[in-house]
Amino acid sequence: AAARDNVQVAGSSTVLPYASIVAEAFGENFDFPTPVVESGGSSAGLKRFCEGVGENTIDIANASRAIRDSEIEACAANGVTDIIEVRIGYDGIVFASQIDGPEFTAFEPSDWFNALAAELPVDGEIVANPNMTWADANADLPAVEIAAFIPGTKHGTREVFEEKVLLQGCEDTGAMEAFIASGMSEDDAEGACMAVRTDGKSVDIDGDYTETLARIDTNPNGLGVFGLAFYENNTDKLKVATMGGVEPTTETIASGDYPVSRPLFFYIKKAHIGVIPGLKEFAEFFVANEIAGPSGPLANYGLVSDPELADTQAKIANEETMSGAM
Amino acid sequence: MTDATTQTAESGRRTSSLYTLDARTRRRNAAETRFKFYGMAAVGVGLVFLVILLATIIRSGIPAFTQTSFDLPVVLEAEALDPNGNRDPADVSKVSTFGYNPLIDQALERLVAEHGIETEMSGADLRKMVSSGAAAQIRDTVIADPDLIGETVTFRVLASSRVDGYMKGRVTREDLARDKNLDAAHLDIVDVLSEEGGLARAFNWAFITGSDASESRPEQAGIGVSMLGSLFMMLVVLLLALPIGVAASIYLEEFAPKNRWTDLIEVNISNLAAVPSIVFGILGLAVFIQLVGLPQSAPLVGGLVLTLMTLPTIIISTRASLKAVPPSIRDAALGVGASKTQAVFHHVLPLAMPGILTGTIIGLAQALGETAPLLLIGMVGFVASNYPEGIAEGFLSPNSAMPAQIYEWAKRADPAYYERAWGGIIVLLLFLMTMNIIAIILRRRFERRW
Amino acid sequence: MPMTAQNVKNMPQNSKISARDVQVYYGENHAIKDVNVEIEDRTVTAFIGPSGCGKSTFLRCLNRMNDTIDVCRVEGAIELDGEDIYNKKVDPVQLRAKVGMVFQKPNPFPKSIYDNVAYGPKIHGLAKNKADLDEIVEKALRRGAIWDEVKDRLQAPGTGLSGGQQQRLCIARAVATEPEVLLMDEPCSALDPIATDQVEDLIDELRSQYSVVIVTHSMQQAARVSQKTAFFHLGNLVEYGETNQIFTNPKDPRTESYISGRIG
Amino acid sequence: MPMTAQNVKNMPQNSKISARDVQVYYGENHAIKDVNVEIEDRTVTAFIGPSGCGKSTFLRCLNRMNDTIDVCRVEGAIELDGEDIYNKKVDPVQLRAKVGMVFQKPNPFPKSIYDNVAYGPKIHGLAKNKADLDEIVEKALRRGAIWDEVKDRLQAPGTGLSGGQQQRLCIARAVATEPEVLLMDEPCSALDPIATDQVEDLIDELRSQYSVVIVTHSMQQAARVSQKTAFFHLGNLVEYGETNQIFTNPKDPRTESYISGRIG
Amino acid sequence: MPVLWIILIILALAAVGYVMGRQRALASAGGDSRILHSLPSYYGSSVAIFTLVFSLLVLVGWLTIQPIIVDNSVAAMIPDTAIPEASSRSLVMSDVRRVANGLDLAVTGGAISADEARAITTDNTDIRALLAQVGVALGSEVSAPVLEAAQSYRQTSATGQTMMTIAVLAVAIAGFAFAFLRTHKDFRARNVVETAVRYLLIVAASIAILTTIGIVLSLIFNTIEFFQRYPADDFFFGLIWSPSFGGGSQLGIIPLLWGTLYISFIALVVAVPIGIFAAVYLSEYASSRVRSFAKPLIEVLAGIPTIVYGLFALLTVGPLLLSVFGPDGTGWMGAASSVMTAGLVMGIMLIPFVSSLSDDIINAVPQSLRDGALGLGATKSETVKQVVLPAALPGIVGAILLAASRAIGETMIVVLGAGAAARLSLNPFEAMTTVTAKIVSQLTGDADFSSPEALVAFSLGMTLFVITLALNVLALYIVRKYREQYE
Ligand SMILES: Nc1ncnc2c1ncn2[C@@H]1O[C@H](COP(=O)(O)OP(=O)(O)OP(=O)(O)O)[C@@H](O)[C@H]1O
Ligand SMILES: Nc1ncnc2c1ncn2[C@@H]1O[C@H](COP(=O)(O)OP(=O)(O)OP(=O)(O)O)[C@@H](O)[C@H]1O
Ligand SMILES: [Mg+2]
Ligand SMILES: [Mg+2]
Repeated sequence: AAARDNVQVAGSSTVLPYASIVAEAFGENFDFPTPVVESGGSSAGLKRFCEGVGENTIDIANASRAIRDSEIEACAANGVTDIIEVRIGYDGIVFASQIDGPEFTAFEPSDWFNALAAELPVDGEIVANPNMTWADANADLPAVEIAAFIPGTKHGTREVFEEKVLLQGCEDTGAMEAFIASGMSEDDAEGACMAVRTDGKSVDIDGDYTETLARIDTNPNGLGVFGLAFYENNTDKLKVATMGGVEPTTETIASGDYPVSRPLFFYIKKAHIGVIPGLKEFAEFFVANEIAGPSGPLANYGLVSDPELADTQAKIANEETMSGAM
Repeated sequence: MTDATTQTAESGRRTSSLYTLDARTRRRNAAETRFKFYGMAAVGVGLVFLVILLATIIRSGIPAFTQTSFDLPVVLEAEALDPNGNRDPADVSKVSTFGYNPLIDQALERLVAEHGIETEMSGADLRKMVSSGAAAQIRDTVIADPDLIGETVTFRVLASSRVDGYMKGRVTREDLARDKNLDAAHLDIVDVLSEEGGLARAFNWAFITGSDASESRPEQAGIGVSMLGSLFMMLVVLLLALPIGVAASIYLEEFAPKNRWTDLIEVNISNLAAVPSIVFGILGLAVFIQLVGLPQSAPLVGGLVLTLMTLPTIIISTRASLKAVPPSIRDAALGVGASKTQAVFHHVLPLAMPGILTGTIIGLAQALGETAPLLLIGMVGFVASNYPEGIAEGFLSPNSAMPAQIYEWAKRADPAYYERAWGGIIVLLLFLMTMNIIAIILRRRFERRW
Repeated sequence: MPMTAQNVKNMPQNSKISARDVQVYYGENHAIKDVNVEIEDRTVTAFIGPSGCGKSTFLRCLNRMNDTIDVCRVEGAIELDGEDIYNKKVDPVQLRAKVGMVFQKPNPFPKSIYDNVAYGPKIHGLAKNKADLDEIVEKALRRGAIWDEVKDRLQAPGTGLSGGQQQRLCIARAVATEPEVLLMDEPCSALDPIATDQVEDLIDELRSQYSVVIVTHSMQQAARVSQKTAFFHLGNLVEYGETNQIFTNPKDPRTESYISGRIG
Repeated sequence: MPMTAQNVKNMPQNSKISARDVQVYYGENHAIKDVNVEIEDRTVTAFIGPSGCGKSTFLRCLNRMNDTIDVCRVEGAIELDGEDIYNKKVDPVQLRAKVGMVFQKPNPFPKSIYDNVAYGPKIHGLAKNKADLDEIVEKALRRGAIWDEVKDRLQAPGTGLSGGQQQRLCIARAVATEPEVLLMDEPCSALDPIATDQVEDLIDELRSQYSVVIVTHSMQQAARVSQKTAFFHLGNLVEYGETNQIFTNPKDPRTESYISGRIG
Repeated sequence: MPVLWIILIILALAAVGYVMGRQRALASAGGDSRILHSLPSYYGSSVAIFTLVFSLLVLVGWLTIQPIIVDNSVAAMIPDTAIPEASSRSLVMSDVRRVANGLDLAVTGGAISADEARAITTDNTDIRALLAQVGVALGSEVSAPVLEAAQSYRQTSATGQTMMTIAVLAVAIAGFAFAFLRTHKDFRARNVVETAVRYLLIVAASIAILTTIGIVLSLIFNTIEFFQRYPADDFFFGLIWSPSFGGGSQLGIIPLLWGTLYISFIALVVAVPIGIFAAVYLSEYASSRVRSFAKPLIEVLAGIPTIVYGLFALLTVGPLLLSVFGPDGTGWMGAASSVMTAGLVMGIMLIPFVSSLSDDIINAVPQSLRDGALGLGATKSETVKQVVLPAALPGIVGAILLAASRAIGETMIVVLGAGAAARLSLNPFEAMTTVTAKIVSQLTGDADFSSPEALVAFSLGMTLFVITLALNVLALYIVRKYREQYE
């Protein structure tokens, strides 16, 4: 087998756009070949990442969530012990409706919970969600049929949506306590908070944001969940909803005013540094200020840049591995 | 038969004229007409859907074939590009693409001023009109010829996707109201430039020949390199799947003893056809990359995976058409002393050819359009590399494939990519038709009734 | 004396089928030339002539089976009971129901023996019920002189029969639909003398009601079963007349040569 | 007197093919029962018998064409020049090159007439060059008594010929490979008397070097061309002997009945 | 000697063998090909085969084994101290290989001479720079042990290469000689060649088996792992499919299977009649001109990427159905994605699978059968329905099976057209999803890769595999039962 001379990256399709922007610029500015960035999901990326060390395994795994302990264990079992975790920034998650559709300017997480939960406590009793319009959930909202297009359970975004919106809303409305009061354990109550109704008011999207967009295009009342970058590229078709009164922008998200966002990561196999040409250079380039900084191309594209970028840069320079893996 | 019945039968017949249809025949003819009509309708339905689909594809994809660009005179300032002043390529290349942006900004400011447009925008703002690939384009030119430094060179740089969209009518001023990528003010400049020259929309060869670009610059993305990827994969598929498929079918249909074992193989093959294509990707990853150690993202591996996926299609159709060859043909050949092999290769196979070719056409079409298995062997994503140098590189160096490229584009956020995805589908279909044309002609050659 | 349209007109008016100036071409190949003939009702007409002279071709014209051959082109007029069978108004299906055919090469369907025979009666609605159909099938198989051989294996495929059995099966299949005219292309070619006898008896029996046209290479057979004989040669109808007369006193020298075994 | 393995042994030692206790089954159907026969070299042997009695089946055993029928099972021993043809070591291909066959149903390849005939010689390497091959083809077609009819259309498809022409084409195809034994299953069934004559002449000619087995339904033909005759009935070989003797003085009553036209 | 050269040499040898074998055979027959057992070309081919087959086998074997041996022997040389922490021997080896390759390149590129390459050390040369010159990028500076290993790697490889050349050529020549000497007029060359051909055919046929084994093996381990984490009962008999990241997912396969069968069924209900009618029309009624353009055009339907069909379902068919069956119409349909939407669109995609292949098979039914039926006074449609189609049945069933398989394996149309909801319902206007769609989505999702939610993809694949196997057995049985063999 001939020696591999390009950096091989795989993983989350949310990170893919950023990684590809960096890879492209890296290819243009360095003598190393352009890294190959595959999509395929965080799960598949990390799985291949953890398959072992060696040339026929990938060097970097992109992930839209932090690596799990069980994955770190699996990695270690295959000899991938030293992993450098790099947080590249944050991905804002926004809610948007058709440009010609109703305006949603008063969302709170509780509204989402009231609109989408499978079951709600009503007058102390747990009943199947009776809300048919957004106004039912919150009188300040337009009285249009609930038609939410939320990411399917395969998406990392769904997890964030469940935790930061539904669960939050559940706690805010006091439903959580009601659930516990009705005799559920805490875990079950959490599960109930995050259970989404299945009567067609909420539709899971297993595809990507383009699919959500297409569905909203054909449904005037539709409300979809998007990544900030996707929304910013489609402002001509989408109207963004505020959350807690804050409109999502890179700034509001970076400042933490807009609550729904998640960090994006990539993971470097330390053992490959020094063996795969350009690996370390690529990683350093990725988080360099001119790339990942607030005015770099990544931020331009919609990444919420990480305020602690300098730490990350230092981490790569020193090849600091994750403490958990040691 | 009694006399009575004959009589009636006979007299009944005598009166019936050929010119008038009796009730039963009329009924049967009506059934016949209906049947024929169903047939026509079926073909019609197929063709109508084809037309609808093609119309949709072409309507959405055609804009991808033109592209707007600026003619931008750039002053290649020596201080910025070659601080040491020795024109050494090694030194020149130390200036990264970011270093070129100011030059573009200045050039744009000058351009705007030349056309007498008043604007409050800074150079960096103006730069939103041109592709972010412009810097790389200029840098590449400079590194290739450092002596240009210090001169003013006119570059044809791509317009950004929004400007391009505006020229194509996809983007309107209202659309830009909330868009942070471009403002209506930019469009005023574009209007003037396109009237007075300096901005032109031309056929987009780069789309057909180019390689993928990152999400931030759809205007630069092309399908050329991935077309090569597909080409190399199809070569592998054709060179392996067709002979292996035909050979396997011949063995099973003509030579293999008919027993449980061959039944097992037969069922197995039909079953392979039902295996979801992504499972072949899992297999390919495990066998070709992890076990054999072939490189990732390589068209060779893609081709091998697609071969395995296409095999059942070819085998099933080949077997069906081998079966349809009348045994008397085999008897005839064996009777003059041909061996079984000769009988098969000389007589049966040519007669089965139409079916084999159909299987190949359909199998290749399927293989050409398949993305899922490529996902797992690393051919989907951002695999924008350069053109492979030479045949071996073509098989082994990382590349994408047309459907994977299209699939990726269709997912990307910038609407300009959506247009490219459809454009890519047009190219894919043209590629498919070119690929199939030989098979179709051959098939017509072999078609005969006996 | 060649047969022309003129003297055909003068023939007896008991005619079932009359062909006038029929020409058949296979692409460039002119296979049937100017054939005029009147085939009489309740008569057995034999077509004789050397191999390749156009007997089958002409026979296939009579029920428009040539329609299925792409390259084949038929000109001239053929009338059945005074009606032009090539007329647009004529439905070949109805025609073929009236004019049945036994092909030169036995072509049983890849179905059971029973289904082979039952096929025609079924599509023409000749049987009211299953019992009726069974009866029709048995009768046809008996007439085809094959009942005894196949009565125990009616459900076995017709393609698994011996050559001669297949031929008789095809005869049975054709008579099962009770056509008014039966065209038989060498129906006894694969039959042993006894079976041949039985088929000839069948033909004789059919003659009482129908008209039968038979192609045969056996002069004896032609002489035995037919009342009229037509002699074809190189696509021409050389001579047509009473079988007796043709065999004993042929008018055309070519006929004589053929009958006496001198031209082929 | 039934033929047993015993008295076969006592037959003249000029035998080309000898069959002993041959049984053939089509699935359950016992089609050939205990057949013992010695086919002599440089002799024409005729197989006669009523339709469906197993003539074709037995014939197909002699060059192992039955191998191609899945349901068909052959038992017993058949020897060609003293070698068991069903022996594992025997290559059926080589056997079939030696023992040629004309099938009952003409089955030309869907290729040109020329290619039909040239195919055998080509695969057996009988021609050194094109001219040689042309000559072989012409000779074969002449022997098949079809040359005159097809010489102008050698490139036309063999399937576009008339029934009798196809039959002769198949004969020509078989003789073109110059087999040592030629098995002909009713080769003249679709032929007119003159063509039949020519084929019979061919058979006679072949006899000087080869041995020929011919299945026929025509007693006259059997009497004319064959030296030996075997009479099959219901799968049994009833009687086998000099043609003369069989036709004039049959030993078995069944033979007599068949010849005189009483059983079928 | 480079492998390409070796191959060319044995190919040339084979070509020579072909000619010589042929001549020798002819000579032994005194130039008369008729005396030969087989055609002269078979003698030639048999020599060529003997020359090629075994030498190629040796070559392939050697090429697979040599790197392993060389790697092992060189790897053994590397001192443990030279292996950086957290790295592995295999990674160091890839560095070694890279350096060795680079040196080779440098030598062939003329940057250094062969002797220099052998003498080179880390002290006297900047190897990273040297190799960068010839286009081989290294990840880091080369350490002395690595260079040493690389040197020895080159050395051993070169020796191996030489030995291989000798061995392969020796085998080729031996094969050549063996076959050549055997060549004689009585030699059964055809049988030899045909045996070789037959083995080739068997190898081809066994690839299908190997693929199956491969698939089973690549699924089985993860499937087992899945069942260790998730109860098999719940998987096979569970009526609810609702994975979630946080664990506590319900992963019942039944709704997915139901969706698969339902959608495939509707797709086949669309594709099979249309396909067969189209095939019948094209082969029995259409003029050859119509046929010659209609057939390839319909085949284009099979080549349109499924994402287009998906979008077509999502944007066109779904809303269209909704306007008829939705709240404004009959009220059966709640949203545009439904089993019906996906089924219809998938059916369209499958038309050519049924039509084209059936058309070929129908065309292959001998004309004499049609004549037989027409001669009895059957209409064309009766002929087709009762004689031609039954005779073509095995092929048509094959085509339908192919279409069904494709329907089962399709994802894009399902995801976009049928929605992602796993549901057990009889209403075809509700959203459902299929096993395959879920395999893809769980495999490409963001879940923890060692969680049941991700592993379930493998057991879904495995289960689907077993189920389709059963369906295929059934299909085979049915075809056997109703098959009509013509002639
Ligand atoms: N392929 C087959 N499958 C099953 N049975 C068969 C097959 N071929 C022939 N038979 C049966 O075997 C018996 C002998 O058939 P065979 O073809 O040998 O007769 P034959 O003597 O040649 O008759 P004919 O003179 O009609 O050609 C018949 O009963 C026939 O039905
Ligand atoms: N399908 C065809 N295509 C082209 N030519 C044909 C076709 N069928 C027959 N012919 C030619 O037409 C002529 C007459 O053929 P036809 O079949 O009518 O002869 P026939 O009198 O029936 O002969 P036979 O007694 O041999 O069956 C022959 O020259 C034959 O070659
Ligand atoms: Mg004829
Ligand atoms: Mg027979």
